[in-house]
Amino acid sequence: ENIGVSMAQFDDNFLTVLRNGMIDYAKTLNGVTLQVEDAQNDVAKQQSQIQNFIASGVSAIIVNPVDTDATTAMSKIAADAGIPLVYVNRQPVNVDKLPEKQAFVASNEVESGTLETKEICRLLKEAGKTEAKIVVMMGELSNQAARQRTQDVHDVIATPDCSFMKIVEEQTANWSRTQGTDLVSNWLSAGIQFDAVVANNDEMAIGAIQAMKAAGIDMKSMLVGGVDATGDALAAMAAGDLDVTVFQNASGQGVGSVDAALKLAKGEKVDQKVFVPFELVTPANLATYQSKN
Amino acid sequence: MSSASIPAAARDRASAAGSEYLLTIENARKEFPGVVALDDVSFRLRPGTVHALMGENGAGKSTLMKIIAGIYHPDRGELHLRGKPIQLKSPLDALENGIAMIHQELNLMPYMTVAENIWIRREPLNRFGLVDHTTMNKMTADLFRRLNINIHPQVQVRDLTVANRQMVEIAKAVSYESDVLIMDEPTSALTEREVSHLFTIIRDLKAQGKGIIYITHKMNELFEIADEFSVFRDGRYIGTHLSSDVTRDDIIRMMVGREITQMFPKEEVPIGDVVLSVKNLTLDGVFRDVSFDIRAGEILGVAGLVGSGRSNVAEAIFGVTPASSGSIEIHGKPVTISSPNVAIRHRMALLTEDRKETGCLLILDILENMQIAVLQQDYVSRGFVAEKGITSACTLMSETLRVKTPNLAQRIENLSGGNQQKVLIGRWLLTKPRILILDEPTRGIDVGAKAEIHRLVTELARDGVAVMMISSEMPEVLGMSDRILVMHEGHVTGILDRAEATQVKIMELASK
Amino acid sequence: MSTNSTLPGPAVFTGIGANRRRLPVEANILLILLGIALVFELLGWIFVGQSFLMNAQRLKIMILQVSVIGIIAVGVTQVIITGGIDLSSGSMVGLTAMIAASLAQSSAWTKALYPSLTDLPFVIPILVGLAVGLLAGVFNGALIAYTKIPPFIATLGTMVSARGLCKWYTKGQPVSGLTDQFTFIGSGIWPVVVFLVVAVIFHVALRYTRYGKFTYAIGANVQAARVSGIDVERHLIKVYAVAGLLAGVAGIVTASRAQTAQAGMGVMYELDAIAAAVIGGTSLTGGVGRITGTVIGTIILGTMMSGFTFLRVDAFYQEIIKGLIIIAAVIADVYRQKSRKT
Amino acid sequence: MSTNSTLPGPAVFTGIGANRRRLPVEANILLILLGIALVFELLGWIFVGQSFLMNAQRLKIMILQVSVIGIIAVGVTQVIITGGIDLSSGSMVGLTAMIAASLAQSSAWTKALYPSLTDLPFVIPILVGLAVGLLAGVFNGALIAYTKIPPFIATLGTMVSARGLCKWYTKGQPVSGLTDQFTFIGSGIWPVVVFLVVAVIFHVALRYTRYGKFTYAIGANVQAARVSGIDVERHLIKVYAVAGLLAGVAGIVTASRAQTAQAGMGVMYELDAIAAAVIGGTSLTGGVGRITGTVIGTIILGTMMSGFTFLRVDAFYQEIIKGLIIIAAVIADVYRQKSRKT
Ligand SMILES: Nc1ncnc2c1ncn2[C@@H]1O[C@H](COP(=O)(O)OP(=O)(O)OP(=O)(O)O)[C@@H](O)[C@H]1O
Ligand SMILES: Nc1ncnc2c1ncn2[C@@H]1O[C@H](COP(=O)(O)OP(=O)(O)OP(=O)(O)O)[C@@H](O)[C@H]1O
Ligand SMILES: [Mg+2]
Ligand SMILES: [Mg+2]
Repeated sequence: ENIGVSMAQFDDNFLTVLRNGMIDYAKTLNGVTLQVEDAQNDVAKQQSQIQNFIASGVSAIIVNPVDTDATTAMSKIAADAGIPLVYVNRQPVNVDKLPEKQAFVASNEVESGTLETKEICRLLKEAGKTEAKIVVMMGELSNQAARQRTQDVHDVIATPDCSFMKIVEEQTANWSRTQGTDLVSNWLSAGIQFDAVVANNDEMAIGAIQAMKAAGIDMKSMLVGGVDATGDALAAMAAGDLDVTVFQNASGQGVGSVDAALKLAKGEKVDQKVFVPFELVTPANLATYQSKN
Repeated sequence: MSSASIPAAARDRASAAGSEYLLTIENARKEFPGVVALDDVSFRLRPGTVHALMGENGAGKSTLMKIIAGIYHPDRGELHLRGKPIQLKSPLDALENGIAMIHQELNLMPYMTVAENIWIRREPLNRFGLVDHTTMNKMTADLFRRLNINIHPQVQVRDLTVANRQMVEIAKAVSYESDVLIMDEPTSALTEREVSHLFTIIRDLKAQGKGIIYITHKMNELFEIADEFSVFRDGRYIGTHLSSDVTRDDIIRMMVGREITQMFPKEEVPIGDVVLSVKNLTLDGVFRDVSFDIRAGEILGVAGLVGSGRSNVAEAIFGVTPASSGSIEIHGKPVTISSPNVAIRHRMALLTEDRKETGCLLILDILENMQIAVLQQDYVSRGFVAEKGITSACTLMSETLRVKTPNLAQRIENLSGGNQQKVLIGRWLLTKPRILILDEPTRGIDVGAKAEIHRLVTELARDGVAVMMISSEMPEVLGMSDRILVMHEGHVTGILDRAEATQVKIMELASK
Repeated sequence: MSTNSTLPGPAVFTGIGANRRRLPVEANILLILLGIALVFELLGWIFVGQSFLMNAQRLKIMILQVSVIGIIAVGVTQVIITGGIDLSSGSMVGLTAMIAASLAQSSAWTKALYPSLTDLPFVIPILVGLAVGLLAGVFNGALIAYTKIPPFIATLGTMVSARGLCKWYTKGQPVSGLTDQFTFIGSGIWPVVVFLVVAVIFHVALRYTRYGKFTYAIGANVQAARVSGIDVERHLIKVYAVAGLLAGVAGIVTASRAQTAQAGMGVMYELDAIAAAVIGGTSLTGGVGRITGTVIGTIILGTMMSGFTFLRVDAFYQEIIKGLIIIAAVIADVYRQKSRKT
Repeated sequence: MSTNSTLPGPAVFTGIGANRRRLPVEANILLILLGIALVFELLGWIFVGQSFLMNAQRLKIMILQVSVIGIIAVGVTQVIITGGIDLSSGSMVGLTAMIAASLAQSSAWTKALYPSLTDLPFVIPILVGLAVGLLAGVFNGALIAYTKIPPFIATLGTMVSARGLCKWYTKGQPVSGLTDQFTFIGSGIWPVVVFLVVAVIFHVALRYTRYGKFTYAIGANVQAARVSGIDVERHLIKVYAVAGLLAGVAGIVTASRAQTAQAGMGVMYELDAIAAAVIGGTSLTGGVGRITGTVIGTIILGTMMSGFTFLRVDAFYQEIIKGLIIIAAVIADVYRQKSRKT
């Protein structure tokens, strides 16, 4: 069986883990080959890749959507060609109206930002704060996950439990560590005071940590949260710099999507939605994850 | 006023010979940053005449013409066309008012056909509003037939020789059927044959009652074609006279403000050993079996019609486009010159014929322009340029060559053509060459500067430099050379000694 | 004009240049395209045991996937012929896609950006999208013509600003739930049709209209164009306006094809479009280029993309190879046209 | 030959040095920088109640955050002066960052790419990184010099290929766990130091060495440069090699500063670097430009970034404004230098 895979992006740490999860899993299966393409964050390119897969006669397609709103058109193309399609990691807009032979395997993005913010909220309370200022570092503005995770922060703060938190700054650092460093340096130079950094991903959180360390801020008294539980993030947590991150079982999603695709290709039934839960990572359970991602 | 030397009667005749002017411009002034190009200049053109403009390089001739052609806007001054005041806002404005101009620099679109170039903006359209190429080509053919020009309308301009491009420019200007036709040094790229062809065209236009303004540095052309002429010096108007009333020397005195005693100060100097020896040099499809020697102190003139391959030979010797076969010896030692870099190391120098394309670093200043060649071997230690040394060398050179500029930090772009040429000559003299190749060294250069360049070449020869001088100006070749090599269609058709050379003999060899 | 001259003279031009018309430039590029396609065909039989070209679906997608690039490239070609460059087209695709889509939302979509402006007839988003592209193009053109800043920088500025506008317009939210009328334009083979229609129009415009002649003239020699009476500034505005308009067309097609618009659409398309034009024989120094060449250049890009997937080339190698092929195609073209240079 | 000629004649030439250098070009750009900074200062007092400039930390970060761009821009400036362009520098930053980092991993990091090559002395990754940059630069230069394809296309090809190599090198995995020795280069104010040292070196090189004179000459008129004996091909290779080398320096600094290397590093840096050079007065048509100008141009970009955060400009507006400021800065420069053009 040949399965075509279109990834939103190759140079993304998290998606790389997911991709490798699929590839490693496929290697353990006999006669399954994956053809993985890089959509380079371009909706149109992704759509074309699907059409190219169809022209090459693959038996199933796995899509990690660039834009979750663009999936309607993709679903239709695959359905018209009668080729099974599995969305992975990012929830397609038409998730409730998926055609036959299509499925969705992912974690629920709403959880990630929520878990992160709630834990920060808890830690702030634990530190005895009755009023806390936080800064939010957003991913790329045109990206779904960035928007959702930022929204999660706002939603958590809107709950009475965590309403003592106040967002003093909210800016984008485009998922990037260097831009994160620069952003936080700029904040610090503007004299902005805060108790916690809530970042949309680990890379920006690490950038923030580097900036704060350079400015001589004691990381013991500062809370920093990210999402992804990347290797660097876990190392930062072990060093006592990063306080919270959220593990998304990337390889689990990869394996799940390949399984679903193979089953669909064989004409078997699968659940249209398969959710792999997010997991909160703190220094307490750090060891469990250091061997994973 | 130097015009005082002209007989009073003649002056009166010049000013009274007709009150009906086609075009007049009064008290024009034009200033460029740092340069006053024109100061209180007036000019009048009669219909049915050829009015020549004379003046040294940088006198402001082209600037005045560009004002009349709507390209520059004068800071001050009034323009009258057929007696009515007029303001020209753009070249289009001028064209629509019957003023066309052939520019000093060629202004053609190389990647378009001859027909497209001529009829740009005036293309014939068919009933769908699309360009009708068939008609356009036919119109071009008609125009060319009328002007007796032999160029295919559908060939791209970049495939034409410089001379043919110039003919296309002339045809284009004529095609506007305008009353005023300005020609800014139209013959600088033409040889005698084409020049006489152009003169036929001009006489025809004159007979149709058009007014022609003709800029040239060639004195004989003035007497041959112009009815009257105006002289400018340093942006000022000097005077207007009928060409039948004056002599060469009168004009030169008006232009330069002093006497030029000797146009070709050729000296007899001891001729030394053979420095450069070229044998059977061939560049496939361009020239064949070119052989000659040049000795120390000798000036070898190279004559021929435009396109005879003279420049190509020079470029081959200098390694710009190396020859495909043949041999070159310097001081008896065979050498392989694969690039100008190598040529310079053999102490050769080449002043190319196209100042703008292969000479000037236009946007850089005079200093940078002058030093660029010598830096290959001198004034540099451990990669660093010896600023002081090179600056004083360039300063001295500029003084020697009398470059007319406020300082060496001027962009060469803003110098007049003649002064640019002097800077480029300076560039090569700094390298202290043993072999100096000059390709049209005085093209577009005024009499004063020309005489200076000639004097300079003479001096170099006296110092033992071997000089090869390509020139399309017969008097220059005859006046300056020890021997004259004549080329025709890529072949050497003869080498004449100074004593036996005459204009007729050269022309015979050049066209056989 | 009076052809009744007094000059004598035979009916001439036998010689100079009579025979100097060359093979059309496109012939070269077509050969390169054929070469690439044949290599894929050959490798296909060897490694995949399939024909690359004998597959209607693949031939369709080969052009379909680059139609949008092609539409932009037609505009960019004209800009490059004038001696300019347009780096803003990718961002403009994103911007027009967002704006057009926001006026093409169906009332069935609960999160419409303008709830009171849903279910509009499809001509409205299209006209607005085109207008936005046109305006942005006029802005580029005016900037370049009147301030004389280099096109590279002017359009780089527009590129950054337009991308910003794009993100600002919906604060990064995608615009979805488009009407069927609107998404029809991007369905099936329609994008290819739009591309080819656009290409034919501007092929004719460049070769057979004054607009075209002026475009070439400006690129070949601005000074000459000016003294020939061409209003260079006005014409440059027109050319950049056309490029903007076509970026608008591309934006509409993109949104319609994806059935959504998002702020990241069209990123880097400008580079692909420029590559397509240059592979197709358009010279970055101006004055040279043809739409037919650009169309072929575009198809070369499409062929490469399909070919890579077909041969199952590892994605990591695709970019590396793509870069090298772009270089190789242009080198091949430079060499085959060497005679043109000297 | 003798320069001490016997030629008589009045000294028409009025002498050197009188006004030898007009107001340096940089004066203009410095004014623009000051203008921008003052606007922020003013708005700062009005809206934030704080000084923008009287803040040592901010002044530091203003330059720190653009040091990498600045390092590339120094190389790109030289390329642009020759009349070329380098679009590949961003990708080359990514590539050298990856390769250098992969040789700078600490043995404490369990997932080192080359487990047998950990804890190497920091000079090794640095030398290798520089070598990679240099090689890529030589490749660019050789391509441009010998095949005569336009620099835009040659470096576009390299840009795409190098980014591909970058992703391929670790299959998209980031390279982390770098040694302290290595990360020291990117810590504190060191990137600024590297930037300024590089700037000073090449300022001197461009103004006072033969290398510099040739660079300007080639940009002003290649043909004339060649006839004047410059080995244009060799010199172009040198210039692109320098640009590549500096992209290598930038890559090392980036990786060291971020304490990691990732395949996406340096994306779009080339455009910022070109913008910095052009804002700084380098002309895209070649022959004109200075490193001092580029340094100021770079700082303008940094000032803008800090200013936006300082004034709490909404992220959505930042890009829009950035694009407009780039355009405005270049327009201002064109106008103030109008006299130079005519
Ligand atoms: N665009 C310009 N910018 C600055 N100075 C200029 C410009 N054009 C001409 N000049 C200056 O104006 C003066 C007159 O130049 P112009 O070209 O009119 O001379 P010319 O009489 O035509 O000389 P030539 O015989 O060499 O063609 C010169 O000093 C020249 O340097
Ligand atoms: N690069 C080239 N490619 C093709 N033909 C060329 C090239 N350069 C020159 N020629 C042709 O070679 C012939 C010789 O040209 P060349 O310029 O050497 O003549 P010339 O005698 O020096 O004339 P001129 O006085 O115009 O310089 C001409 O017919 C010209 O068209
Ligand atoms: Mg003149
Ligand atoms: Mg010649």
